[in-house]
Amino acid sequence: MSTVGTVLTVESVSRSFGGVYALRDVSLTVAEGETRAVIGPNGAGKSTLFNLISGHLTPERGAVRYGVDGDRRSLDHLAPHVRARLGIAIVFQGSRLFRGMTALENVMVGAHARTRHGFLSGALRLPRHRREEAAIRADALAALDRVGLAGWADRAADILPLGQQRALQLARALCARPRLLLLDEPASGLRATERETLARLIEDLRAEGLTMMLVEHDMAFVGRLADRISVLDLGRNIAEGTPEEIRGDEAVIAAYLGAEAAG
Amino acid sequence: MSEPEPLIEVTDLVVRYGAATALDRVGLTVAAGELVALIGPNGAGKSSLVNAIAGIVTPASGHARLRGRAALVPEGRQMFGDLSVEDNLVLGAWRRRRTAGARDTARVYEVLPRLAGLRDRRAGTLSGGEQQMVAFGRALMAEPDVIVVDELSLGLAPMVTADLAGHLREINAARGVAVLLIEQNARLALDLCERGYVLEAGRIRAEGSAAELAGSADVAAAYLGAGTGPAAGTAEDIDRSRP
Amino acid sequence: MKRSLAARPSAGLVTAVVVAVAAVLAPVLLQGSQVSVYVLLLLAATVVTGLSMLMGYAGQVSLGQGSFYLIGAYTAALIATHGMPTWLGLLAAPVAAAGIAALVGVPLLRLRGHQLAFATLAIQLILLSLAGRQEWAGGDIGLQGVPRLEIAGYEFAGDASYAYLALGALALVALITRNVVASRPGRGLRALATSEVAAASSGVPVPAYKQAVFSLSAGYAGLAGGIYAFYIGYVAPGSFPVLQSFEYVVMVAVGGAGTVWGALAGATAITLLIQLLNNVGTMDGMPAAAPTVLSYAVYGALLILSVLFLPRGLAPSVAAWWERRAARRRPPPGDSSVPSPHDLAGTPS
Amino acid sequence: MSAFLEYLLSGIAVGCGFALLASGLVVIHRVTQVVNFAQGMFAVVAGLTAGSLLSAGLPHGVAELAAVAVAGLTGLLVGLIATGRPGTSPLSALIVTLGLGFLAYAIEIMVWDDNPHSFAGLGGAVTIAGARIQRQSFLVIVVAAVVFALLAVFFGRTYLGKALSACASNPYAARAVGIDVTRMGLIAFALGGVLGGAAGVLLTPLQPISYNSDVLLITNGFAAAVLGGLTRPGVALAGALTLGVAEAMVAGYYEASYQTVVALALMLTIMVWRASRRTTLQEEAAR
Amino acid sequence: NGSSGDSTIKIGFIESLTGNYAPLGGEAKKTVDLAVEQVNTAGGIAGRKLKLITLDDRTAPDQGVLHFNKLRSEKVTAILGSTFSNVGLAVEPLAEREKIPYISLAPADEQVKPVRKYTFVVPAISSTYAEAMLQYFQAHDITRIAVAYDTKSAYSKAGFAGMQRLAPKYGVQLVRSEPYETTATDFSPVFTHVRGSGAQAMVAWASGAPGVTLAKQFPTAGLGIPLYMTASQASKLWLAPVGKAGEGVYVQSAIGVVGAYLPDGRLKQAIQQMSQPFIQKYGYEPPQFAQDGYSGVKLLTAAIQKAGGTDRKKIRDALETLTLVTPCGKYTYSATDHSGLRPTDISMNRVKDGKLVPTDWSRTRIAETARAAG
Ligand SMILES: Nc1ncnc2c1ncn2[C@@H]1O[C@H](COP(=O)(O)OP(=O)(O)OP(=O)(O)O)[C@@H](O)[C@H]1O
Ligand SMILES: Nc1ncnc2c1ncn2[C@@H]1O[C@H](COP(=O)(O)OP(=O)(O)OP(=O)(O)O)[C@@H](O)[C@H]1O
Ligand SMILES: [Mg+2]
Ligand SMILES: [Mg+2]
Repeated sequence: MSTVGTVLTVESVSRSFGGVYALRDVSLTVAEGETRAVIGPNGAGKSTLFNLISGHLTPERGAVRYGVDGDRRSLDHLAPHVRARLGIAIVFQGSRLFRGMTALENVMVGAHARTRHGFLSGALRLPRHRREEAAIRADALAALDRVGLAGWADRAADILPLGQQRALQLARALCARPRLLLLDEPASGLRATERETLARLIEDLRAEGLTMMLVEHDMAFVGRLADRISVLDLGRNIAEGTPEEIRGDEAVIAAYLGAEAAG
Repeated sequence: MSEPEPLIEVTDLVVRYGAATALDRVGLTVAAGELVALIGPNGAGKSSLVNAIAGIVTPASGHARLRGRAALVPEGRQMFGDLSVEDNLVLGAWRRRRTAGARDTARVYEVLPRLAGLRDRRAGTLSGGEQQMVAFGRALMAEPDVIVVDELSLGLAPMVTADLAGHLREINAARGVAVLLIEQNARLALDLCERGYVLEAGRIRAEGSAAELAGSADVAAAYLGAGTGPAAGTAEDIDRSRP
Repeated sequence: MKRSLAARPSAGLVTAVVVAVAAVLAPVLLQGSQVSVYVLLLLAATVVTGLSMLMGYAGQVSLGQGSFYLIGAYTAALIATHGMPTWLGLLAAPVAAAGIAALVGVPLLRLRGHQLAFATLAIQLILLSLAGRQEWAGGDIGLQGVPRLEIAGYEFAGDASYAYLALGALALVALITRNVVASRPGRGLRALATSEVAAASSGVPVPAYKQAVFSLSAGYAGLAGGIYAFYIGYVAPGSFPVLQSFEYVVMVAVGGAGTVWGALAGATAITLLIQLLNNVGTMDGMPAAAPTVLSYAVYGALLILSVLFLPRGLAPSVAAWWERRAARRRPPPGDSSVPSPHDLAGTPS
Repeated sequence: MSAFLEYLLSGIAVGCGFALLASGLVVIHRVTQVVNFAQGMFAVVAGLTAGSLLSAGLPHGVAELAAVAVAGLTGLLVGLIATGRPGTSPLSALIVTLGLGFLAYAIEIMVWDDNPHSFAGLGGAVTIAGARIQRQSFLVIVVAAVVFALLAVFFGRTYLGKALSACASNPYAARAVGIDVTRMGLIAFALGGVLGGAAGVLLTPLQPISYNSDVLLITNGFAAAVLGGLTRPGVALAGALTLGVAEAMVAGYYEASYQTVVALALMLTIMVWRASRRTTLQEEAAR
Repeated sequence: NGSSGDSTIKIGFIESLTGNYAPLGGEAKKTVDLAVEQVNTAGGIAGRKLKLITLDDRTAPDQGVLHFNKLRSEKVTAILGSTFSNVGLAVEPLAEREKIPYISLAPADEQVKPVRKYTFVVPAISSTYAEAMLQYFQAHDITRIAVAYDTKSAYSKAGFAGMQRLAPKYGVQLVRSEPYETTATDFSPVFTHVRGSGAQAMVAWASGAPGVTLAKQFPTAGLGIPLYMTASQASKLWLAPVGKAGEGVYVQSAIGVVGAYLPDGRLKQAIQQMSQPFIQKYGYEPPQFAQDGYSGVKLLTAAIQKAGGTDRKKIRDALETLTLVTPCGKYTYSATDHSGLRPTDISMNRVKDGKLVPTDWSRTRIAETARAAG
């Protein structure tokens, strides 16, 4: 793992819904190549944080900065698809699949951010467009294979079982070849074996140098994969540290892991 | 007849989606007061089975019979997105709407205190875990004889999962409510339940007491996660995180 | 037939060839006014192809597609009646329609679902009202005496020549649609139809794509409108009633949204049905109310039956039927149960 | 000043007419997700029936109530055909209601004819602070107020109302908690029929009704209802009043021939403005 | 050319039988059928029977064009055209090009201004109605009027334009003009404007629903001035729905609508020839639009007779030099005038007990017209 620089800086962002703060003054910095877990009780603001980074919500206060290779910029006012082009990919909590499309097509959409051909070359079926299509298809098949869905490529996405839907979202995100991957409860709904495979995949990605943020309620999963953990509670960042540090943190135990456990 | 009739009785159930067979001659029973786990890999057909029991999916052949009042915690939470949390809960009592006090939600807020503060919020805007709590609370509102849970811990913080598991055990003990539990964390499921079924590729592959299943090498390897892997149950993680 | 499966041409290809040959021969084989019906059918199919793309792929409903037909027709008619070359009118028709769509699309496409449907309807109502009071556009009387289309010295005079022109336009539009839909942007469109959030996070520029497909479909309607103006020779607000826009949506639904074939099938079925009813109702010996009663009753009943019993539309239903038939002829496949999944997503090893 | 009041009152009256037309649309959509294009037809059927019953000698009141009942039954029938077959999607059902509208044309022409009909309502005018308003329009305002108050209570407060709303919100979940979604849909259609019928018998004395008046009626109702996404009665009422008052003000202070254009443009502006304040995320969460 | 050598004479009839104009077109169809039947039972024209080919334009111009093409390929001798002006306007240039006589049942001025060789209009055009009304005002010392007109109806707009143009000639001042749209459902703002305008009369150009709505709301507005409406309202289509509110309203009509008040003579005879069988068959008086259809067939048959065959050019020439008494009045087309009726062929009536009763002034005037017809 190389920590050359920071990829993402969240600078004291706040966001409320109808007067209730989902995030309040949260700051964190994610280093390049790091796997950062974000944990906290239900409704703590984890998904909201991811939405602020991916651009589906805008912060009321504060800023999100993002940059690789020294090219740091504020993400404020950038639309989600622009952020996707900058290398931010996300696996949403719950399934947000493209119904009416096959699994393979779903994953191919993931490549949108890094491919270029538009309506005109599509309408004219230019050779370079067809070449690009072939390449996207190959990449998508590879991504499906990587998450273990190779046999499901031609199935309609919306009737996949829950576990496969999660995996499919991951494949879609991987097909974008992201530089920052946001994973919102990627293991939810997965059985033991599948969880293990997912964990190995994430370890592989980390070894490849991918920067990741991970929300998960499975503490063993988090403990195994995260370099550092940020803990949110009631919209505030109440702790940050290595898994070991977090396990011992009084505030975290009280808010999330369980007061009994601390007792 | 000494043996009371089971609350859920599934016999030779076949469910097809077009050409694909999701369930192939499945049999399963849940008797009054029983705690039964249903485990199996992703895509095995568990949700299809549950939907057939709830009458949402029509079987191609065989039966899924229900006796008494059943409540379902459906997969994927299934909120009434533009209704308030309170209304979502209240609608859980639809089947017993003629009973006095059917719409009293206080008990649910006791079990799920987080929801109390959210009662007037539109359910569609809740966080994932909060929605799962609503789905669970909605099933409780039915005061069922049998509660069918399709994924208990989905998106829930460990403490909440533990609470809900405890609550299931409690209503089972106190009021004899039967439970059919599908749970990603098989260890949790087998800890909680007395009996279990293993469903694979649309067929029942194994059934028996929880202890038997947990003891079986096959099952343990496949669903419980060998040793200390990430597959291990959440309950233990809490233990392990104890200083 | 003892040929192998691989050598057998696909059903789609066979249909395409048959339909293409029939379409090309039609103007020659049809007589008199049947050719006029054919021209109007082709124009409707051109509009519906665009609408089908908009509805079936991009998930956006327009109840005002007639607006762009109107804009195309008026553009062509205005250019032609002001002494400018007619081919310029034909060229400008789709451009003007697409351009105006792009313009109104900026605010309108923030709306979704029923609101968008209503907004497009409202645009047509506003447009009709405004067109009716512009003296330069002929007011409610409209523009009479649109000259015939002339391209490179060739005058489109007879019905057959317009039939080929309309056929050419439809072929072009169908080809563009097929290509766009199968391309990278087409995939983006289909994605945003079900989840704009996920599509945007995959890098699909959602607003721009919606604009593009909205304009493209408007351009199709504009092209058809341009041909209409030259063919009929007269445009007036009364030529573009709101009900016509509804009819386009009905054509999409009956034919099957989101397929080029569906658009063709829907436009054909509805146009022919209406003409047929029209003829039956005014036959000798029918009571005075017959045209009205008969055409409404049969039209309504067939609409209901077709939607209830072919909910996915004519084209997909026929295709599915064909496939089932073909499947029965083929040897049964080895295993029809669910594929056994593996790894992350499957049974334990 | 009294001119202003006059325009305002007439706008409110027209708006309340739109609101009544919108109410049935909202009820049906709120429960079944179906945009019922036969809604205008309910008004036409009731208006024509009431006219016939009145000329057959039935007293006012009885004739109108009977006509509303007929419309309610019509609604039930439309619901049965449009949603009775399992697996009919809301879009398919929409086209079916459109088809039923055409079928109804044929029946209406056979039963009545293709001419416009009307009957006398409450004659005369009332004067409020110097502004005149027709009695019948006043009645429309009162009925609309009562209907919307009842709808608000029904959907917001009663258990049945909530169960009905749940059906469209998430049919799967509704079935899971034991609600008979199909039956609820039929109830909604019958209620929609009654509301459409009420609009019909109230508006026919003010404007003539013929078999194809439904297009204009549904367009106005749709325009009003769509502001609240076809699901929220309160917003639909607001939309209807906005439309009506805008039309009256344009007619009053500018000229009547621009009233539709201006009112529609205003409606579009409001809709776009409201839409731009919602994020895509919220839109999808609400689904 | 013209009809082929067989013994029938083919006449095309394009009419709006469905769509917005269906109630009007439907009435016209009844009398067209009646007239054709009468011609045929009387032995046809020089032994040749008329064969009517009826086509429904669905109140849409393009359907009109489509049907024109069909009729052309059927080689019809002449075409009777739609009540819907836009269909007429779409078809007329084609009829001109193909040299097929087109007898229009639509009243739009634009059809005959400028004159087209093959197009002849049956109903009095809007500006003729306007002029007739202004003459009435002049005779009754009404000098200040308020005019409401439908901006979406070509008929209304042309009528209003005619009124505006001709008013000075008759010493009438338009103190208030109130444009509205076909979809209007509430006219109180219009009435409010008129109330303050000092007008002595209110004129409403309307066709269809707004004509009824306006008249129904007029009495409650309490303006205290009379309401004048045009011939679009001269039928049960307006009288029935407007009911009691119509009492006392002034309504113009073609002369045939008030045939009962005419002295005996050729005109009255012509009217009775149509109205008696019509009432027998349908049970009500033939309305305005019905008269036009009947007169159209009569004009055409007379022209064919005069031309001595089915040569289209000769028929056209015959029409231009024809003088014929029909229920609508006496037609005299000329090379410069393809609209055969005059203001004197129009009656100003008042509604009494649900019936149109000519005003005294009109009674004298139409009696004169009838006498002039012989
Ligand atoms: N659109 C919204 N409108 C109103 N409240 C919202 C909205 N989105 C989120 N919230 C609220 O903000 C808080 C934070 O939500 P968020 O989804 O970020 O939680 P989370 O940490 O991801 O929880 P979970 O673990 O349950 O997924 C919650 O209380 C939620 O109800
Ligand atoms: N509506 C449907 N149409 C077609 N196939 C379906 C449908 N629903 C489920 N299936 C298929 O049926 C099989 C069983 O799915 P089911 O959802 O019951 O599995 P599951 O055991 O609940 O999986 P998971 O653990 O992921 O929730 C899968 O192969 C799935 O693709
Ligand atoms: Mg979350
Ligand atoms: Mg499942």
